[in-house]
Amino acid sequence: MPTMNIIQAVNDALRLEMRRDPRVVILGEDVAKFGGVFRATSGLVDEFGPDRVMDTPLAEAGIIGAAIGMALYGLRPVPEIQFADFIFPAFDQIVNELAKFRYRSGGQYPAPVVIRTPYGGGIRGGHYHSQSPEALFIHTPGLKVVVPSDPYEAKGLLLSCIRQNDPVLFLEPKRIYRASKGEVPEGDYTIPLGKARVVREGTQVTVIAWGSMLHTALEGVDKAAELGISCEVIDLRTLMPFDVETMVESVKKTGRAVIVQEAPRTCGFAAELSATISERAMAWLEAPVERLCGFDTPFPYTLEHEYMPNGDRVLSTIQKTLDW
Amino acid sequence: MPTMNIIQAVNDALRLEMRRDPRVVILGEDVAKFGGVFRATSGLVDEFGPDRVMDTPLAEAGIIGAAIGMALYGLRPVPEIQFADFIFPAFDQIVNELAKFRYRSGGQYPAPVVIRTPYGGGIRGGHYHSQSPEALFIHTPGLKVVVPSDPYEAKGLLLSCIRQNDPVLFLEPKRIYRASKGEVPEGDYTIPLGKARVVREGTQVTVIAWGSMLHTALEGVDKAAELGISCEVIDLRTLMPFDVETMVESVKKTGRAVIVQEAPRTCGFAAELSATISERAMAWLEAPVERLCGFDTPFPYTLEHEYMPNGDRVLSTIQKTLDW
Amino acid sequence: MVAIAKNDELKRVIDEEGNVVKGARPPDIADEELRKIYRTLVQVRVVDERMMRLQRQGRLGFYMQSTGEEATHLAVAALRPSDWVFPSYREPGAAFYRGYELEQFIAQLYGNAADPIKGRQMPVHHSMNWINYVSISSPVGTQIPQATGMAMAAKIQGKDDVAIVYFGEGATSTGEFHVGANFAGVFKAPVIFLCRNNGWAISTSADRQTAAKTFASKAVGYGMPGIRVDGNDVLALYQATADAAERARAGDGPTFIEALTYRVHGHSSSDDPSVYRDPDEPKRWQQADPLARFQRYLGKKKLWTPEWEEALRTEFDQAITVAHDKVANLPPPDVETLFDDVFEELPSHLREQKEWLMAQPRTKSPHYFH
Amino acid sequence: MVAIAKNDELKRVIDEEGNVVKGARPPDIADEELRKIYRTLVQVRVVDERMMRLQRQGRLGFYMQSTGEEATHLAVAALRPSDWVFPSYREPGAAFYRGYELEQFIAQLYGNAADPIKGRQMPVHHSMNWINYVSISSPVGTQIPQATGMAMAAKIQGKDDVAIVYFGEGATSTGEFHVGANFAGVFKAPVIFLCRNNGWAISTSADRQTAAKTFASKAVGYGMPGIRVDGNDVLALYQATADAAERARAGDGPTFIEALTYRVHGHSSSDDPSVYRDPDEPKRWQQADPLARFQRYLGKKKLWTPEWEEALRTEFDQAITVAHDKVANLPPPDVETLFDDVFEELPSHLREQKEWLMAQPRTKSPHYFH
Ligand SMILES: Cc1ncc(C[n+]2csc(CCOP(=O)(O)OP(=O)(O)O)c2C)c(N)n1
Ligand SMILES: Cc1ncc(C[n+]2csc(CCOP(=O)(O)OP(=O)(O)O)c2C)c(N)n1
Ligand SMILES: [Mg+2]
Ligand SMILES: [Mg+2]
Repeated sequence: MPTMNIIQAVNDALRLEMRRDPRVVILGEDVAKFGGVFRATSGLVDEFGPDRVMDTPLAEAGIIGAAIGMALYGLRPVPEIQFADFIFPAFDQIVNELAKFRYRSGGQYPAPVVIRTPYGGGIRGGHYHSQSPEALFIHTPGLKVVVPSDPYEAKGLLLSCIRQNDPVLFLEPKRIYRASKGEVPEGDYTIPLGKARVVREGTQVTVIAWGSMLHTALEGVDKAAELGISCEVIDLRTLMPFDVETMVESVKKTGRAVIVQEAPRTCGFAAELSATISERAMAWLEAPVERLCGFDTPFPYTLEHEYMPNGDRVLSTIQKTLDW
Repeated sequence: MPTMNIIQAVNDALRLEMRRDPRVVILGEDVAKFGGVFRATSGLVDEFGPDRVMDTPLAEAGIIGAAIGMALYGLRPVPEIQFADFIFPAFDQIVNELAKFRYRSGGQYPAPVVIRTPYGGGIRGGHYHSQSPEALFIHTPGLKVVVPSDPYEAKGLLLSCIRQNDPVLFLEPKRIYRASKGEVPEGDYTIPLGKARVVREGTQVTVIAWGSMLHTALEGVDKAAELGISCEVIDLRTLMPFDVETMVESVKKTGRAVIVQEAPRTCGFAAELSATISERAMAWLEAPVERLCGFDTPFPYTLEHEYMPNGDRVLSTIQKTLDW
Repeated sequence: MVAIAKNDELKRVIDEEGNVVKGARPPDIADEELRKIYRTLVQVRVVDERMMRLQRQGRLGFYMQSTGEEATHLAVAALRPSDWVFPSYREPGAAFYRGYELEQFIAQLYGNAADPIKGRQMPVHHSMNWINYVSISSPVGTQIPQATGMAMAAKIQGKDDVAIVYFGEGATSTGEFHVGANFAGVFKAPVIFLCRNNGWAISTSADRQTAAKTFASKAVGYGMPGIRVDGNDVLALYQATADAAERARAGDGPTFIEALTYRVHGHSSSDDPSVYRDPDEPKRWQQADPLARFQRYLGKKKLWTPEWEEALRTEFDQAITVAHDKVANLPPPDVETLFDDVFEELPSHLREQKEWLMAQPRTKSPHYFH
Repeated sequence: MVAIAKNDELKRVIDEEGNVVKGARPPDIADEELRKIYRTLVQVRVVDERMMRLQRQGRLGFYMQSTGEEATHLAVAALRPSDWVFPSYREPGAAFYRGYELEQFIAQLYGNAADPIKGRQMPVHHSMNWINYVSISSPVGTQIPQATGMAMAAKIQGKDDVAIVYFGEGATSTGEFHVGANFAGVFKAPVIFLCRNNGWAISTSADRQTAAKTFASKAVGYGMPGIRVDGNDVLALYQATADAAERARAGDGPTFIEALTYRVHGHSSSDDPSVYRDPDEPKRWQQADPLARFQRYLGKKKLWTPEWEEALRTEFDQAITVAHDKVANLPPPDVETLFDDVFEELPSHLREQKEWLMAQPRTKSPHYFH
């Protein structure tokens, strides 16, 4: 099996699916000859031509609006938004149009658009190249939200997304785009949406994360293990619809939960997870569910290392739940 | 004291502040001669002229973008977005620009813009005239979010908003625009931001709501009272920054909490409140915090009465926490 | 800018009296088709009147009339049934022309069990995928880049379908219009931008939307032809649309058509135009009435008679009554359906929410069944 | 569309040799001012080279050069210091001209304790309210409606301040450009739209942004004059800006200026243009170099000598070294400052988060202090 990083795995998934399904097209800023600023679509225009890999004018609302029209007509567009921070000009097209098309038409017009976009901090991008806006889309009925945490996951999840019939926001954790490497099968495989993954089994605390924070969580869990603390680690991977059962079952077993989220704390997805766990596992909880999150400030430039959750903080949060 | 409805109270606040402070200007679609589709700015153009009450082209991004520029220059713009559902074309200007201006400029450029917009369901508006998007803005660092629940609150809170120096989203619950009536002092008074209001004291369950849901909550609480159940009711009124203390103190007293939210459940503001209460009052909780919310579907047209929380459901949710 | 302006650059085929104007040649349309076009114009007029009455009686929650603008709807007559329509809320004639049934139309307004979109949207937000009439959205302008995308897709797939997208002059102020038109120019997408300049966007007059001399002139910025058509002249609209479709199918890209017309009534049933415009303004419109003009033209061609008019109106009146009787008292959609179509399949959180709701006592709509 | 096109409609004052072109008249600018303009052009060139070197050495996280486009920065020379600049990320010359100090400039790039914006943003996202140079944002085009709003505010208050807003040709594709320009037309806002058409938006060439013949032609759609200026001719830019400012102050509203220039280097320090464009293309630019042209012009007027050039470059080189030495090794902003300026006052949730963070062990930046 070849070893790939996440960018290569995404590229591999796109290439594979474009070969398999002529309806799949890519559009976005700088996605053709340049292959995207992170090179995730590198080489695709050479193989599939400019009709299927389209450099667009600089307008995210145009990219998503056009992708919707294409999907209505029967294509399978996979638009790229250059950074998640630049998705907001397309926000209306996403939350008022894409998300509601099937519903508002009484099922007549599904719009299977898979929006790929790099997100998250840790690359010295300041607040316009670092945001983690997942909560905004999870709160929008009609969208699925998927976040891979390594190359194997990236390929298998992306293939699943393109093959199902609902709109998806596919958030790629750019901090680990190249840093996360692993074996990725050649050819076809899919990972089902809506199912979390137990990355590590443990008994005392359930640690829940997604995307690049999974790796941060694991750092903290490793430190905890050195202190003899046994943690179960869950990679949510599909944030909408999310896998309540796997998470709640784990917490019922461990009695404690820590959620690690990079986005600002208030009204983030961790709040939903915390509320859900408390609602469903209160009788099993031996301490309040803890959230370790980004602060409620815009993402900073120089101090990003102080802003983001890290392994030490994961450890101290784990300890806090144990000491409660 | 004159009796007013919420529209009249908003109009009164705007008129008062425009008389007091020549920097206050209004802009939006149909706000001048027409006085806004809900007539909240009625008559203002006659008194203050078209330079201070401006009908704009149909472009929310233009309304907010221009308001930001005006604020940087020293004005106090109070733009109106015709319905909260139409705020999304301006989403980038709000979350990436308005919210971050002070921070990103190191404090050089505050942008005190107060965005007024009617929101929420119950007026047979279907999903494009009914949405409750507060969570999206609460999750955005740098914005304040304020929701009045009656005419007195509307006037006092709006005056506070225009006089402070941070950007505010002022969400007006349009279902009770005319239905909520009450005495409103003539002339000047303000209600401090960031402070919740205990609307009713009680001992067994704390019920938390804002905007039109406060009235729904009270309906349920009245029914509960008939059954001998004593509820404390809190009107949050400022959702960002919200008053943790008042809420948590109440729950410590009652041991139970019900949050009533009109927006879709998943990742809504109720999740944040639930998580916060559990984090801070777990030892006092005798049942999980309950959320009564809108469903995770787009807001429907015909079935809106089945979609929205109502008094009976508030009652049954209160009973559920008591039966736990 | 004034609506219904006399303007040299305004393309016309027939004048107010129904005479072919000097230098113009009527498009080559079979008599039966001419009569079908007129039929549809009358249908819109009659339907609008009846529905507005129902709204005023409190039976419909909301309604929007097209009076004065009906001719713009018939641009679709110059297209193939396989071409796609991206409508705004004010072109029911384009749907009727394509065979949208009155029963379905009325059921949509009631949002009841027979509503093709299951009561999901406000009145006048139709959707009919069986006639390529795309689901209507309230947010102004959002359909514009979508139409461009559909047209790009047709081109990519080597099909010669075109898209026509309808919007008001107010919509040209949105960012969506700009990005949709700009993409269309760049990708030479086979799309026709049909701007109904009816003079008003709710209370805002057209000259507050832009300082451009005409809306058609905006086409320059997108590298496409922009033409200005008398929007009350159905033949001029037909010709302009046919030409645009031909260009589009030939690979020459998009066209912008400004149809100068007039919004005779309020913006919607919720509006009261007397607050913001001269009540005499609509009266001046009378002479421009697209129905009267086309009627005169047809009369001269012996394709119209007062008897036919009478018959037509009676036919529609009765058809409306029949359709209305059939659907108006149907029950609302089943409560269970609230959770359908959010996704293709029901995820577990929605299944739980559905179960919870079904276990609640049913509530009555304060609005249903008056 | 090709950048650096010879085009009849292109406004020029001097040609490549520094001669005044036929029919043109150089604007009336005092010698000292001409030299200040040239100084600033050189400053940008020298600063860009030095900063890029620091970036390549791994000392700066990111940098963006303006080489080839410096003349566009000096449009501000035609304005008053009290006028407002809404920049994009590629006009440092407009700031230097207004007195932005090298120390502050470099501290911003380092995002350290001396950074006027407290390390909040990436390099090149300056903000200097003391010279009316508005905080730079990464999202393309967002500053455009803001500039219009500021200009509307000045007009409302009866002041004669104008706004100039800079953006690339790529930005004209955004919805923000459209709404900002359209508002400006409607409200006759005293704002100058300065579009730097440098041929590229990252890897996307200008002809992929629009099918319009020129970017200047987009002005038609907003009812404002659109002029196309040789963007490498600093005097032409000066004159166009002065004219636009005069119109604006006279109440005649906005102007759109397309400045045709060229992006000589990559988009930013993260870019590698060899992937997407002919490596010979930048060479063809040499003859159009705005510095060389203006230098020749000044030479003919005896306002420039090789010695002065030498002295200037040495002066800036040394000034950069001095400024760099002074600020490059300053510590990062205090961790506490992370929570300042979200709001005017620190609300309780941020106070708690701050207290929590201060109680954590300090972490080291993987990037700070190489
Ligand atoms: C994005 C957005 N903003 C505001 C509205 C409220 N609104 C509905 S229709 C309308 C006016 C539209 O005018 P125009 O485009 O000229 O179409 P017309 O109604 O004249 O057919 C407005 C402002 C909306 N629906 N969407
Ligand atoms: C809304 C948005 N989308 C995408 C980007 C990524 N991006 C940064 S600069 C740029 C190209 C800008 O080109 P242009 O406007 O011509 O300015 P130039 O860089 O040539 O000066 C792009 C696509 C962004 N910053 N903002
Ligand atoms: Mg109109
Ligand atoms: Mg450029």
